[in-house]
Order: sequence, then structure tokens, then C-alpha cells
Amino acid sequence: MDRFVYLDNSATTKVSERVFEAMVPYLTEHYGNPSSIYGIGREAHAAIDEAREKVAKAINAKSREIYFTGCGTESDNWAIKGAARHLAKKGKKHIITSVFEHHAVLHTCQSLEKEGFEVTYLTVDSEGYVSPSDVENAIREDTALVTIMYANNEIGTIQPIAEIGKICRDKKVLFHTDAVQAIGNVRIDVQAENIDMLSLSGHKIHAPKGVGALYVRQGVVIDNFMDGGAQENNKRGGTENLASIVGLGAAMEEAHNGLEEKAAKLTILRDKLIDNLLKIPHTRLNGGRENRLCTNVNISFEGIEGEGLLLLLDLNGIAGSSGSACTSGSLDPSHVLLAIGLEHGIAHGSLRLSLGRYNTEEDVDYALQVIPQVVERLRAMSPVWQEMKEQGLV
Amino acid sequence: MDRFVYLDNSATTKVSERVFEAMVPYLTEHYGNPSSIYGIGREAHAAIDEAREKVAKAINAKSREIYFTGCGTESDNWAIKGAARHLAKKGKKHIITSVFEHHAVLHTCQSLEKEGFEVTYLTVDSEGYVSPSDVENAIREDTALVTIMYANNEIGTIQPIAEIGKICRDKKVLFHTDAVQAIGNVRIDVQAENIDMLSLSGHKIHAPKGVGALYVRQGVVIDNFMDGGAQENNKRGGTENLASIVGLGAAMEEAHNGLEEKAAKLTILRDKLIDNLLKIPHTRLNGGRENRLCTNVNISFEGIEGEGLLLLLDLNGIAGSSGSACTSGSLDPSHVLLAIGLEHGIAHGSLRLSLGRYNTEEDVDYALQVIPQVVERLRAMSPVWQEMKEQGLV
Amino acid sequence: MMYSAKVMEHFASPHNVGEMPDANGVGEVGNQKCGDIMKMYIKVENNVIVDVKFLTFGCGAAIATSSMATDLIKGQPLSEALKLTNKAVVEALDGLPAVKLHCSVLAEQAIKAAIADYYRRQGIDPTPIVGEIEDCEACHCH
Ligand SMILES: Cc1ncc(COP(=O)(O)O)c(C=O)c1O
Ligand SMILES: Cc1ncc(COP(=O)(O)O)c(C=O)c1O
Ligand code: FES
Ligand code: FES
Repeated sequence: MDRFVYLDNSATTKVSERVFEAMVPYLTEHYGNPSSIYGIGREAHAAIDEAREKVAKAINAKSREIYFTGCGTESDNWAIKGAARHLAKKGKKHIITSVFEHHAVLHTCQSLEKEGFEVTYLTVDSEGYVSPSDVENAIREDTALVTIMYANNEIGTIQPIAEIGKICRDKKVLFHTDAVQAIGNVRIDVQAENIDMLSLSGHKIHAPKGVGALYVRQGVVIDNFMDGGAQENNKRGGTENLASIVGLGAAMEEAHNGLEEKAAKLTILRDKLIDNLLKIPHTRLNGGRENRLCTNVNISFEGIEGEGLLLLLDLNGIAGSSGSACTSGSLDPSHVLLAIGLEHGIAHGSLRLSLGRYNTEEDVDYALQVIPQVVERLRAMSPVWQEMKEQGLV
Repeated sequence: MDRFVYLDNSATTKVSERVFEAMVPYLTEHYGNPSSIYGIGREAHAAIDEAREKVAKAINAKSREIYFTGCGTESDNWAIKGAARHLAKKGKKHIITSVFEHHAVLHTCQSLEKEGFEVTYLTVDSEGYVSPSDVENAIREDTALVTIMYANNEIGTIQPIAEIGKICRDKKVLFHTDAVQAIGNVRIDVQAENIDMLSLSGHKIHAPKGVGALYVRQGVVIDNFMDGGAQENNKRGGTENLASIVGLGAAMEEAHNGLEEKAAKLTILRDKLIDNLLKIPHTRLNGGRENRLCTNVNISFEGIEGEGLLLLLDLNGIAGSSGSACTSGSLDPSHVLLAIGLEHGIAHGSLRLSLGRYNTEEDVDYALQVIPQVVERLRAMSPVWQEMKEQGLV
Repeated sequence: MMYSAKVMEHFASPHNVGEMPDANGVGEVGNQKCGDIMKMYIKVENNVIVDVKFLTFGCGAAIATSSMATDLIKGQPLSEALKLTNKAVVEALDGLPAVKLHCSVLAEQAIKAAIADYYRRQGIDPTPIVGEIEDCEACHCH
């Protein structure tokens, strides 16, 4: 099996050639510490400034509103813990989020609960959207922060961020959004959408793993998360992840040049995948079709279990992911699929395919050739499917 | 000016060729997410496991005791905040550290003070050593943690870690050491030295900036710092910094093979620098000579100011620092030099030269040719020096 | 998480898959909530398992353990088949990741359940012979 079709771009992406080339000098000759005052130190500093400009520009922020971090998870931890702990001093100890956030947000909120914060977890509808009026109704006198993801990582639904931003701004409550999945796929404007803080991560947009950024609107004050040296304007200690930051800058620039064309192309591929996979009987699309990332396909196949599906796809050279618990070794299937109302059984049999810049129509055609066969094979050995058959359901 | 002599290896180091080559595949073709179950995901996972083995082996730890982080600063934050917050639940809210720790430790302790912890900052003697009996005397019923750096980043003094480790173990108090500067220069054995937690950082040992590790002895429980996914055995969320972790593994292996030979070679270079720089009149060595990193030279020149010195050295192609990289460019003189009793004036006129694997005797000879001239030039234009002259002191 | 070559072999080409219309013992364990359901069919003649088939809804490890377990009991007397432990199945597969050990527990239980069903059909109380078969609620595989 020589063919390799990567359809897991929401898990991580390949570093682009341009990004790699931008990084190499900083992994070789230009190794100065950005805090040092001699030549290679100043150069390193300038390279970081340039990357900061690029990140800022892509989301319509100012350069000094961008802070580099070690990953998307750190950005989420910092934004949420930093805001919560800061505002707790003013008696604000309530946080609003949704039940289907990424674990970087959910587990952060849970750890804040142990610190004495109260968290409201908004439910989402069966299509996978948070309702702005739910946000509005949940806001209290003591609400410190609303944190709602820009787009869901499993089912790709794009949330009504501008509306939520407007509500929060009107009610004078801080608004953070985890845009890790949206960045590069949706054009984001932090000013127009009234976003106070935004998390992003390099490895979802063809920069390396292990670098992220947090946008914090000028005037918003949050506690530091990483105490240390004077880097990042005294707000985030630690010698800067130089090469990866340069890579992130290059990746943001690349992602935002021609974003619309890329999205249009991917939407066509995505729809071809969805339409054809739905032809397999007893199959459902998870997440609404309207406001959906151009990259995301999430389908449940009744009667089969996701890990087996992934392994068989792997044997056929296709990389995808699943909301099955078995993949993660836990008993519970994806909290996202349960949140939109799926039963355990069917949640276990879900497949996420996520497209990226380098996918072609041939990739999609190949996947559409392999997947129905694989599903059929697994169903043939599934007691659940046999039972459905006996009951005349299929 | 073509010559370039890098004598700031305590600020950061050049990525070694072997490390770079080990990283490249993970920045190009092997881009899988280590949590994914298909081929390139499993490969990535295996690469991280291998790096973990290498890091563990270098300090005589077990592989499962090593957690990868985003930098040395994160390791320090996690160890100290994680232990403090965990033990606070058992009523232990006292921390012992020293006045001359790195800011990653000091600022972390200060932020814990705001959370209600009490911190004892031990003074150090004029040679730059913490006294084990001071540690012993400071331990109380409610002491959660002792954190003392392995070797000081500015003056290179190696602390009596094994003795402090023994005291802490006997008193059943957790012991953390920031070994960011010691790693690769001193052979460390976490078991023999009774170290419970140890921080290290890649970019001081020829791995890239923006990756670190924390050793946590098996059985020691601390709170998580970075909440998120199930990575790092559920203890540190965030997609792993794949390429840099692989680089860190390779760098640890490289640093620990032949450590003694490298140290012997560097000690000779270091002593040549120290002996010859001390021939310049009104000059002092900061930090004791006995237990001193083989890489560290820290000299104060009366009557001059460090930044001018650095800039002139830079013009001559020599990279050095005047205190830690993080503090250069700030107005306050180094807290480390003040801690060993230097006056503000002389603290300002200090120069740190730090050797690394790639330095040669020619580098040292060149530095010894340039520095005396530069010092003389600055003294000639210094009113302080002129006054000393008028008073017949020089 | 990584599967051994043996696990992948049994997963990719499982042995003894399918239904068995003329089985004289059928056992089913697990539930969809646990993410794993195994159905085991046996044909017993003269106290020997002459044929065995399985259906499994579950992960790669579940499918591989089903396949291996059926191989191990095929042609064996019932008394031997009852001695099969999940540990033996795991060993035969060159090990399983720790998080997957529960899937092998299920294979052992599915066999017991099928044998119990066989005895029941013969009018014999299986409990003294087979013992209790734990269901998922009681499972301590996690
Ligand atoms: C002693 C010491 N601790 C911690 C750090 C912080 O490490 P990093 O820059 O990787 O965050 C440094 C270096 O900057 C250091 O010298
Ligand atoms: C929505 C979302 N938030 C946060 C993260 C975490 O980012 P990182 O892996 O860089 O920590 C991810 C991806 O893993 C994600 O999809
Ligand atoms: S069936 Fe879910 S882990 Fe094996
Ligand atoms: S086998 Fe179902 S929970 Fe263990």
C-alpha cells in the first residue's frame, strides 16, 4: 500500500515548505537569544517582531496585542485562568462556556471550579450550535468571562461569534474564543467581532506543533500564567520559541493570503465527501451543514465502532480520526457527539475526515472508494448490525 | 569585522547539527499527531517515547518520570505551583527558595505569595552558595517545598544539591531543583541526590528554544499546570512539540556522552579566561572558583558599565552578557550580583562569558586580546574611573 | 498506543468471523455504552468445540482478541476452553496496550457465556461449571 491520503488536518497539519524554509535559519545560524543585545540577538528579536506583525495582521489586531505561547492549550489556559483569577479580585467568580469546548477549555474550567469559581456550561442544539440568547441569559452580575469556541474541532460547526461578542461587549463581560480550528479557514476580525481574547495554535495551519499565540485586546488586563523573565512584554516568561514563532508568522501569512479561494475549493471537496458518504445506508452527518468549516466531515455509521474503522482505513493508507472512546482508551465516546444528542452506540461509530490545503480531488475519490467497502466489512462482523438486520431495520 | 566568537552559551546555544538532523523529519514528512492511531501518528508517538528514554537516562530517572514542557520556565512554574497548590490542600503553605534563583522561580514564588503562600528567601554567601544548614533551619511543619537551583545562571556556582536533597528527604519535604544551567555540564543523578523534581531546558544544551522537561519522581503528586488533553500521561495537555522534543532527546544524549571530557576541556578554557582577565587591575571574579560550572566566567570591572562593554565587544564580534539575558536591557543591576554583596556600581560593570561545546582556544585568545582594550577604552571615558584615579586609588 | 504485529494481523484478517445458524451455544457480552459487544457462537459435539464463530462490535483489540480466542478454543474440549484466561489471549497476541485489557476480558467472558448457553440448552445448570459471568456494570477492567 503506497498511497497515503491524509484526512486528519484538524488533528495536525504538515509543516508547509515555506514555513520550514523560514524556520531553518533560526534552527541553524541565527540562534541568538532574542533578549541579547548583540547582533544575532537583535536579529532574533526582529524576527519575532515580524512574526507578531503577521499574526496580528491576519486577525486585524495590533502587533502589541499578540503574545506567543507554547501551544493552543497554553493560550486557553492563560486566557481563562488569567482572566478568572484577575477578576476574582473584583468579586467576579462566574464563567460561562459550553459543554462541547475542547478539553483545553473544559479541563481549565473544571480546575477553576476547584479553585472556587462557578462555571455555567451551556448546552448546544442538535446541530452543534451555541445560542447567543443562552449566553445573554446566563450572564450575571458576577460573570467574569464568556469563553466559546470559534469552530468546533470535531463537528466543524462555526459558532455565532460576532453575536456573542456583541452581547458580551454590551454587558461589559470579557469574551474569549478558542479559534484554534477556525484560524486559516475563516476570516476573523477581532475588532468587528468584539473579541477580547483569542487563542490560536500553529500546528493546525501548517506551522509546527508546540507554538501558539494569544491575542489580548489592548486595555484588557489578565493575570500572568507563566511567571519568569521579561519576555513578551513582561507577560509571559520563557526564552522565546524562536524558530517556531517565525514559522507561525509565516504560516499565518500563508493561510490568510487567498483564504477565500482555498475555502471555496475545500468546500467543494467537503461536500463531495459528505454527499457520497451519506449514500451509505444508516449514516448521519454530525453538525449542521450551513455554518460549517470548509474542512470538516463528521459522519456516524450505525453498527460499527470507530477504532476498527480507523485501523482499516490506515491499512488502506487513509488517515482520519474518530469520536470513539476506544481510540483514546477511555470508555466514554466523544463529549462533543454526546452533546449534540448522539447515543453512545452511534457516537462510537463516527468518523471525522478533515481536509487541508494539500488535499486534492483524487484524495477524496480514493476515500470514497475505500470507505464504503470498509464500512461494509465491519458491519458484516458486527453483532449490532446483524441484530438490526434480524429486526428488519436494514 | 568577520570574526564571530560566541561566549554567551548560558543565554542560549546553537542547535547542534545532529539535533537539527534529528528534527528535520518531524518538521517535514513525519508530521503525525502523536495521539493519532494511524502510521505517522504512531511513529510520532514512538519518537517521543524514545526522546523520553534519552532524557531519563541522562539523569538516571525512569522514562515515565519525564514530562515534556514548552520551556524551562514552564517546568519551573509547573513544579513549584503544582507542588504548592497540591500541598496547600494539606495545610502546607510554606516554600523555601533562595534570593538568587532565576526569575522563572522567583517570580513564580512571588505570585504564590499573592495566592497566600509564605516564602522564605534564603540568602547566599559572598561566594554565591546556599548553605544546607540554612535550608535545614528554615524547614517548618508546614513547608511544602524547597526549590534551590542546581547551578546559578549568572555566576555559575554549583549548589550543594546532594546535601540539600538529603535534608529534604529526611525531613519529608519535596525538593525541586532548577537544573537548566547544570544539565550537560554536570553529571546529575536524581536518585543519588534525592531530587524529587528537576527542571531542564533544551536551548541551553544545543536543542532549540521553546522546549523543556520536568522530572517528577514516581510517587510525587503535584497539581497539573496546563489543563487540556490526555497528553503526557494526562498531566500536561497540548499537542506535543514533536520536532523539538526529538531534538531535546538527541541533545541530552549528545550532552551526556563524553560530558567529562567536554567539561575538562572547558575548564581549561574557563581558567585561562579567568586568570587573564583578573590581570586587568580593579577587577573581581564573581562566584566561587571551586564548585563552578566549567562554562562560566563572571568578572566585574570597576569604573565601567556593562552595556557599553557588551556593545563594544559586539562591535568586535564577541557575544557576551552582563547578567542573565533576560535582564540585559533593564535598568536594575542583576539581583544575583547584589545577592553576593556587590555594590550597585560594580554590579553594573560585570561581564558574563559563558563557554560552550563549540568554543576553541582561539576564541579565548581572541577574547583575551579584545577585552582588556575595550575595558581600558571605557575606563578612559568614565568619570568614576577618573575620580578613582584622582583619589589615587588606581 | 500501539498494537503488536500479531494484533494487527488478527485484526486485519480475523479468523472465525461470522454467524453460525446451527450453533448450539451462543453468548453475548458487553454493551454499546462500554463500546464493545461480543457475540460468540459455538458448535459442541461430544463435549468438544468443533466449530466457533464470532461477531464483534468494538475496537481493533476487541476484534483481534475475539479472533485469537476463537482460534485457541477451536477443537478443544469444553473443560479446556473454560480454562482460557484473558491473560493467555493477551499473551498469544504478544500483548495489548494497558488501556485495551478490558477488551480481552470480554473475549474470555463471551466464551463462558456461550458455553453456559450450551449447558443450559442441554438442561444442565451452567453456574457450578462456568461460574458467574460478570456484566459490564460489574466489570472492573477500568
Ligand atoms: C537557571 C535558569 N532557569 C530557567 C531558565 C528558563 O528557561 P527557558 O528560557 O527555557 O524558559 C533559564 C534560562 O533562561 C535559566 O538559566
Ligand atoms: C479547538 C481546539 N482548541 C485547542 C486545541 C489545543 O491546541 P494545542 O494542541 O496546540 O495545544 C486544539 C487542538 O488540539 C483544538 O482543536
Ligand atoms: S472495544 Fe473499546 S477499547 Fe476495545
Ligand atoms: S468490558 Fe465493558 S466495561 Fe469492561
